[in-house]
Amino acid sequence: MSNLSVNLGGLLMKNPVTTASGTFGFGLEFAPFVDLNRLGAIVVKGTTLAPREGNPTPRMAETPAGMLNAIGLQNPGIQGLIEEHLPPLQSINTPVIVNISGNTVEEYGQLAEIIERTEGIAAIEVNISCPNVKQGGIQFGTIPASAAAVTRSVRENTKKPVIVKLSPNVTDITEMAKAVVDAGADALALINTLLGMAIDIRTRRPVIANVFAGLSGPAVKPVALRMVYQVYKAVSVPLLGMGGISNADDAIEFIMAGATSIAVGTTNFTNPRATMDILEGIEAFCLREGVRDISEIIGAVHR
Amino acid sequence: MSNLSVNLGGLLMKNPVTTASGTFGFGLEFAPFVDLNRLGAIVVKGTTLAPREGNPTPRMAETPAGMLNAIGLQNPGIQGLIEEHLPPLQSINTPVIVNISGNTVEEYGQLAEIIERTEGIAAIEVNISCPNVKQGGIQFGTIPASAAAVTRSVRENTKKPVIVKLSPNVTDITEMAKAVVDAGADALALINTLLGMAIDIRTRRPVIANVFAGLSGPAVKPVALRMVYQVYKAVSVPLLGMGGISNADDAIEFIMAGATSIAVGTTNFTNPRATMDILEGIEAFCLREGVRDISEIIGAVHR
Amino acid sequence: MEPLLTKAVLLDQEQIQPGFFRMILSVPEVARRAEPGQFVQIRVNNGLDPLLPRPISLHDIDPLKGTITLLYHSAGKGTRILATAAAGQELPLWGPLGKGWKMTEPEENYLPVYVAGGIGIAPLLPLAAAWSRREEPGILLYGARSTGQVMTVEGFKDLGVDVQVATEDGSLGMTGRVTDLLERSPWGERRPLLYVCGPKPMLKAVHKMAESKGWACQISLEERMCCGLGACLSCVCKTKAKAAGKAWTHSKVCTDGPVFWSGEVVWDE
Amino acid sequence: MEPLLTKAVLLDQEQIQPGFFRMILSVPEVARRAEPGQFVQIRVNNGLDPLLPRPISLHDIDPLKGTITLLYHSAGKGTRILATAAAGQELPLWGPLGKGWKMTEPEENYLPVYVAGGIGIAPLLPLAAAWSRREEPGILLYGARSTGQVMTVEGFKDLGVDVQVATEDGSLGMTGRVTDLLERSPWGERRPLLYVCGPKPMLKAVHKMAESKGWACQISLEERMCCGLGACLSCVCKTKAKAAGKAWTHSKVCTDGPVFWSGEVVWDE
Ligand SMILES: Cc1cc2nc3c(=O)[nH]c(=O)nc-3n(C[C@H](O)[C@H](O)[C@H](O)COP(=O)(O)OP(=O)(O)OC[C@H]3O[C@@H](n4cnc5c(N)ncnc54)[C@H](O)[C@@H]3O)c2cc1C
Ligand SMILES: Cc1cc2nc3c(=O)[nH]c(=O)nc-3n(C[C@H](O)[C@H](O)[C@H](O)COP(=O)(O)OP(=O)(O)OC[C@H]3O[C@@H](n4cnc5c(N)ncnc54)[C@H](O)[C@@H]3O)c2cc1C
Ligand SMILES: Cc1cc2nc3c(=O)[nH]c(=O)nc-3n(C[C@H](O)[C@H](O)[C@H](O)COP(=O)(O)O)c2cc1C
Ligand SMILES: Cc1cc2nc3c(=O)[nH]c(=O)nc-3n(C[C@H](O)[C@H](O)[C@H](O)COP(=O)(O)O)c2cc1C
Ligand code: FES
Ligand code: FES
Repeated sequence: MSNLSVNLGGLLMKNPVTTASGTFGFGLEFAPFVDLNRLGAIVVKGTTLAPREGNPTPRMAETPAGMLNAIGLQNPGIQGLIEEHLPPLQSINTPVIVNISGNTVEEYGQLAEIIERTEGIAAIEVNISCPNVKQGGIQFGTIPASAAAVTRSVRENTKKPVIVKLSPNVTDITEMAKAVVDAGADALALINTLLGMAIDIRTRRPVIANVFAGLSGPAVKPVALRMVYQVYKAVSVPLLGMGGISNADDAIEFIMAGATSIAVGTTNFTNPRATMDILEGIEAFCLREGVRDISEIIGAVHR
Repeated sequence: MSNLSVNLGGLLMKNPVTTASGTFGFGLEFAPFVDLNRLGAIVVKGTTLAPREGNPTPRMAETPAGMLNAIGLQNPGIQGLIEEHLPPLQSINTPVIVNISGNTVEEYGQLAEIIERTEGIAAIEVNISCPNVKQGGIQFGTIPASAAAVTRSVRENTKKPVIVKLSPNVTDITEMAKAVVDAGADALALINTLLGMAIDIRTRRPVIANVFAGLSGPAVKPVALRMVYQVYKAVSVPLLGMGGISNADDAIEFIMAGATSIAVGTTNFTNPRATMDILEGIEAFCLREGVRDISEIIGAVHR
Repeated sequence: MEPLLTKAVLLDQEQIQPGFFRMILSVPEVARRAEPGQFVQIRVNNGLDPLLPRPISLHDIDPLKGTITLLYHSAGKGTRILATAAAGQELPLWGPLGKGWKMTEPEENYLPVYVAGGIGIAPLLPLAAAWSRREEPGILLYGARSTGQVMTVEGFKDLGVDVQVATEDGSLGMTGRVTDLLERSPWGERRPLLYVCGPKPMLKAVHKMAESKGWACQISLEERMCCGLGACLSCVCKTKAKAAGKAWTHSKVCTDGPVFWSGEVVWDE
Repeated sequence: MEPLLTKAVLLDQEQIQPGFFRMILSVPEVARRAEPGQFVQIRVNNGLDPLLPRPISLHDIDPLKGTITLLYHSAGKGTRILATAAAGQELPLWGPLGKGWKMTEPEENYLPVYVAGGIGIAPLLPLAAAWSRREEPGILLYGARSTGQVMTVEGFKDLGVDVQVATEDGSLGMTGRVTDLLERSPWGERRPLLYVCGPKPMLKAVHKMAESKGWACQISLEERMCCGLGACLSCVCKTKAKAAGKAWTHSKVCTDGPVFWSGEVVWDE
């Protein structure tokens, strides 16, 4: 058996396979299909300081080889997460990564501070694809200085690994990557969803109540892979790659492009066992190709 | 029969259906399947000052509901176009739009100047998704000032309608749109391809010889539609919408989002008669929904 | 019981009305776990087009034969492909999912009244089967636009259910809507327990009537779904909030429902 | 002749070797227009997955019956789906496409020598049929890895072709490659005209031999294709440039080829 363990910016994972925030609930929802102990890590639903009800419905629409979602960060708040959802995960031998979102730079810091003193959370994934309330709603994730400010605010409040999750809706993803690495990110996750929309031609209204929504799924894979490739060249922290991964071959493409770990998102909805299938597929690939340690193929396409 | 004629920034089209540059050759290639006289306009393959051989192969890869291409602007040059490919189109009662690309701002101007004195070319589509040789290869289409400079250079050399084609690989498409409209664009075309890539895990090399390639096809439709919607709100010139249109319903979504005309690209490869099917589908929709003039539904979702 | 991810084998499929299909699937483990009002997430093929599964209710559950039956309207892209599936074909699915209809205690002495609109009939048949096993087959009030949208009435009759139909165009039964059937309170002196499934406007209208008349009422809701497992939060509906100072909260149709007591449901506007 | 966009009806499909399928399609207008060496762009279903058509050569053309036959390797996503198509199914396609094999004038007195590698046999059968109608059936030199990749040899024999096979593992015919068969110049005193189709390394090797020995030679090339119509420029190959001062230019495999005279072809490296 090949060694699949990886170090994602200080977070030790027994294998590179994790889940994309928002597509795997709080983990237990998938327990009927997935052996949670075998996952490299579990990334839970995006969490905010206060509980949120999220957007009105419809929140979801199917698109060619993809889907649009505008859940609007419905979540029980960080206290709800810690009280309700964290305890059952403690019996599982897999690190839990909490994905956080804030309305202001300060909120990110407060969230990090709460997580720092909470046992059972191994790392923080910082979702910067959120509107900055103080800057008229422009996303933190589209302005290097804002993204860096968020990262610093988190960094100053925690010693746990900080993984900053980049938005793909930018001209130059490497500029964003460099800004948040300089601000203290231990690892980068990419990509979040592409901004999209759909129209119901019968009603002449947007399909999604929120008008705009995030595009994910196999459709976006070529864009995500390109960004992982570019960011791998631009920075030296490890990357958590995601965006349209639907099978082991896709996952290996991301690893070869430079991802240390990979996350499965939308594919959990088309095959709830996908994380296990992908893990087994990576194992089979390594065996077949004589890869003794997964590190041999991380970034292989650059060599 | 409803009135489908539209005015795309001074270019009169008998209906909104045209072809995406690079996917329809020089028109005649599709004559076995398409009545070229019934098209609203024909946009021909991207043209440069000098002939170009383009990129090495593989230039193409299939992706989920999409494709990657890196043709590299292979074309016979503007003189080759005018001498070989334009004459046979003169017998067809459909305006021809020439899509131009340059290595420098000056080249765009020279191309416009040549086209200005060439009969049989109705309008210019300016492809700004090209590397700016003088600025280290950064695309004109990702910097508002560069895009505006290209637009001005074309505008100063022609009185024909100037349609500037925007790149989707930007943080804020409306900023680009405003810059080129201020610089004199009569209409905007969007979107060009999203930057993507693919990896062959067997060889551990990029699938496309050029490494990066442009993603097109149904996969990108939600992103394209969102950008048309945003740009419609931001500027007042008419829009030529494209990106993943595969049937009449898709085309109508773009029209409702704000497109005055629409272009069919990748779908020409899955159904060479797609332009006709889409035109007929739009006609049927208008009849069914009591739309007497297509203008009634342009931008309908904003009302 | 925990849902199962598996491949069902299509045993038989037939078009029972124009555009409406009934398929029988062999999927023993799911059939054994399922309860009336639950649903499955079924994929119409193994590819990426369409990407997502379709939620379809269980129309018949046969734990002994190991089969489930689906009754569905072939309306859009996915269900049109499903309608072309041939016997022997494997269809990936997971289920049973959600919280189904609640049967009350016999002492409560409710008379089950199934209130269906169009394809909303689908999840009510296994419920009627369960009630008739208790020797209380109940009444079906079935509204549809036209006779072409009325189906599987025989199945209910076979169970001993009193079937009353209304069509908007009068092509079958009474001319009118299901609410017109309800107006007559055809249960006489008995206490009705309404089990309602159908299009949203009909659900709202029945809910309103039930509230004003004080009838017990359960409603099966529909929302667009991805996971069916309570993970993605696509499928929420508004329900009464327990916390003070809040009018409503978002519940998940897939795991908190699809069936809710009418008192829980909060409609928009 | 102009290509046609249509739907072919699958009459019959069979697996003739593990992973290799032969399908007969009813598509009269295409069959009437087609010539040996041409191909069709065939879609394996009506959906978006996979998106693009697959280019497949014509393996048999029967203008009277209105049928074409395709022989293909089910290797990837699209061809695997194609292999599941059942009789009666409609498959969208356009064709015939490209410039096929060139028959020379009888006065030139060439002996046709078909040089095939693996599935490269596919487009050579209708060519042999055309030559045998001229009472010059020719010779087939057929190389494959193993006997499992040798197929339709009977079809050539029925036409009177002299069939010689080499397999790399020696499981059929001579042990070796097709170039080993060529080394023997089995055409005696006749002037050979080589018609070559197979994997790229084999094409290069045969091309080199033909050049050094002065044999006439046509080569059928493959490239990834979108349109098959000369419009997208995906499918280019390097060919000798006519303009002075240029070593090569890009030609389109789909419309300038797929068959080229060996003298036109420029290989990379
Ligand atoms: C719990 C539940 C049980 C259901 N049971 C049945 C049943 O027994 N029989 C039946 O005919 N229908 C049932 N439906 C509705 C059925 O799921 C939709 O009609 C179906 O998903 C539409 O798919 P399509 O391919 O025809 O449409 P498309 O237009 O191709 O669908 C596109 C997307 O929208 C979603 N969608 C479209 N319409 C609906 C809808 N009304 N509800 C939920 N999602 C929708 C699809 O799932 C898909 O993701 C049920 C829905 C739910 C939520
Ligand atoms: C003119 C021409 C004639 C051909 N005739 C035959 C034939 O008679 N029999 C036969 O078995 N094969 C033939 N091929 C090769 C055949 O087109 C490919 O094997 C097939 O497209 C692969 O599709 P897939 O779904 O199996 O693979 P996938 O891996 O799913 O293909 C992905 C993409 O790559 C393209 N692609 C992959 N391999 C090739 C290839 N070798 N050549 C061109 N495109 C490729 C596909 O068309 C598709 O766009 C021919 C190719 C050309 C260009
Ligand atoms: C339904 C849904 C909900 C999501 N919620 C979140 C979230 O709360 N926080 C976050 O950072 N990303 C969220 N995402 C984005 C995913 O984590 C992931 O970045 C994206 O979907 C791309 O991966 P995929 O194509 O594999 O789905 C969500 C995606 C989906 C589809
Ligand atoms: C093979 C190919 C070649 C293209 N060549 C050009 C080009 O020369 N100039 C240009 O402006 N756009 C070019 N494009 C982009 C298309 O015109 C169009 O903007 C894009 O493909 C999105 O539309 P679609 O999804 O309908 O294909 C090309 C696209 C493809 C697929
Ligand atoms: S469908 Fe995913 S939470 Fe209900
Ligand atoms: S396949 Fe499009 S030019 Fe050859």
